[in-house]
Amino acid sequence: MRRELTITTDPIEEPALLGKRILSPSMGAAVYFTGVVRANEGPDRIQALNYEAFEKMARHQFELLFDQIEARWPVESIRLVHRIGRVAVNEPSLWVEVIAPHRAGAFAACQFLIDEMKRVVPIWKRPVPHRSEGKRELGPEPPLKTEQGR
Amino acid sequence: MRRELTITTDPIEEPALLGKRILSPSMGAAVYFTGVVRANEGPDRIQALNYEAFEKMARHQFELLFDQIEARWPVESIRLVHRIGRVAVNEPSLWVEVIAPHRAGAFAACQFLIDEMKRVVPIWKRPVPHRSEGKRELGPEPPLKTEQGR
Amino acid sequence: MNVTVRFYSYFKDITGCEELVESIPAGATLGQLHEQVAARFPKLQAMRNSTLTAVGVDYQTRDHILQDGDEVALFPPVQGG
Amino acid sequence: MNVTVRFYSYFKDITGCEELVESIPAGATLGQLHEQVAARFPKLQAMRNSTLTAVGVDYQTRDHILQDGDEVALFPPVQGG
Repeated sequence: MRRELTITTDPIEEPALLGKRILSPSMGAAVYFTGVVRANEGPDRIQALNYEAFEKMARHQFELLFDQIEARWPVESIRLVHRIGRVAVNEPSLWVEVIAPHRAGAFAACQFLIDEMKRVVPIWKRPVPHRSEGKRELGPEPPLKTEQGR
Repeated sequence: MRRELTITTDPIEEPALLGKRILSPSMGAAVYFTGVVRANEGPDRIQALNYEAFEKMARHQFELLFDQIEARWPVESIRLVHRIGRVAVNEPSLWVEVIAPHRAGAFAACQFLIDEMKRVVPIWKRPVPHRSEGKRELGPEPPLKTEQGR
Repeated sequence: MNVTVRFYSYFKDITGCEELVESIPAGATLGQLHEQVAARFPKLQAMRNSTLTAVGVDYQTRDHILQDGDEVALFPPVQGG
Repeated sequence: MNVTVRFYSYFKDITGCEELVESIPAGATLGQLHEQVAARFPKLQAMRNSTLTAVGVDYQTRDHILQDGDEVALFPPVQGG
């Protein structure tokens, strides 16, 4: 199984990533997930999220998840990009591509990867409030308390 | 729910489609499925599939599926492109985009749409064998008998 | 009364026909039409159980009562995607 | 022996610290270290049940025995994606 993991502060350029797709002739399904920062993430409207990673451990934990996928599904390739640092509302923070012979495996592996990532990969996000909310920008940003995932 | 349905003989240009994405600030998830023609579709290796649609009914059946999705999931937008006519191995025949606030709904709606499409939308495919298989090209192409979906 | 019958996919090959006009008695059902057509094409007869039937753009079952001028479609299981 | 302890996300705010070196007895467990550190930071104490603990790049549980020079990480539930 090919793996390509990118953790970067650069914007996620989906068309460019699509242009680099490698898909062998026996593959029938490519599933993509793009996770985008929402304006109403958490109780307040925000202008961005600030993502922080414990990068060395994050990379290792992603690799462990890729190992599990390789053992469970006939996936040819996974590419995952997680943007860190400041990501503005309406911009992607996560992009995943899973290529497999059939769609059932591709969907299952993609969902497993995202679900597990949200459980074990050490990445955190904090809301960047709008400037009009003034005072709160002086103190440390509060943690984002949301139980509902994306 | 926005809907955009395209049934066309033109190649599916995924980067161009991505470039036209509309995603409002409260949306957090975009799920994509690209279905690609496999070289080993059915028992023989093929060079292409030839897709035929009963287009008027196909459009109506897709709209009925979109209605069901709208009633079940908070989806903001669905775009679906099905290519018909000859589609070479390794080229996409189907492209689906589902945009929703959260990923669970986006994944569920996307999978529902494809599963149901394969049950009710009147589109058929026939293998185009390799030229080296000579004689079989003279008669009508045999139906593709495969129980396993993509 | 008359209805139009259209075939799709390999049903065109096994009937050698894309479209035909069939004469049926008033009040005939889709099932009766299907039997009448299948009686003429033995290979269609063999596939009766897996054949999908539509009137206009909607699926209908055997007991659906046909109207003069209806457009009926007979086709094998669909395979989109 | 000494281990390094690193905090992530808002644990850095509530401890006012990114990294500290902690002296522990030989044979000490990750749980004992966690208690020792939490005793110094009341807000960390309050979050003990939801705190995730790693040694190096792997998660470890409270009964994991630490080695001299280990790099321990304490952080709140992860939120990637």
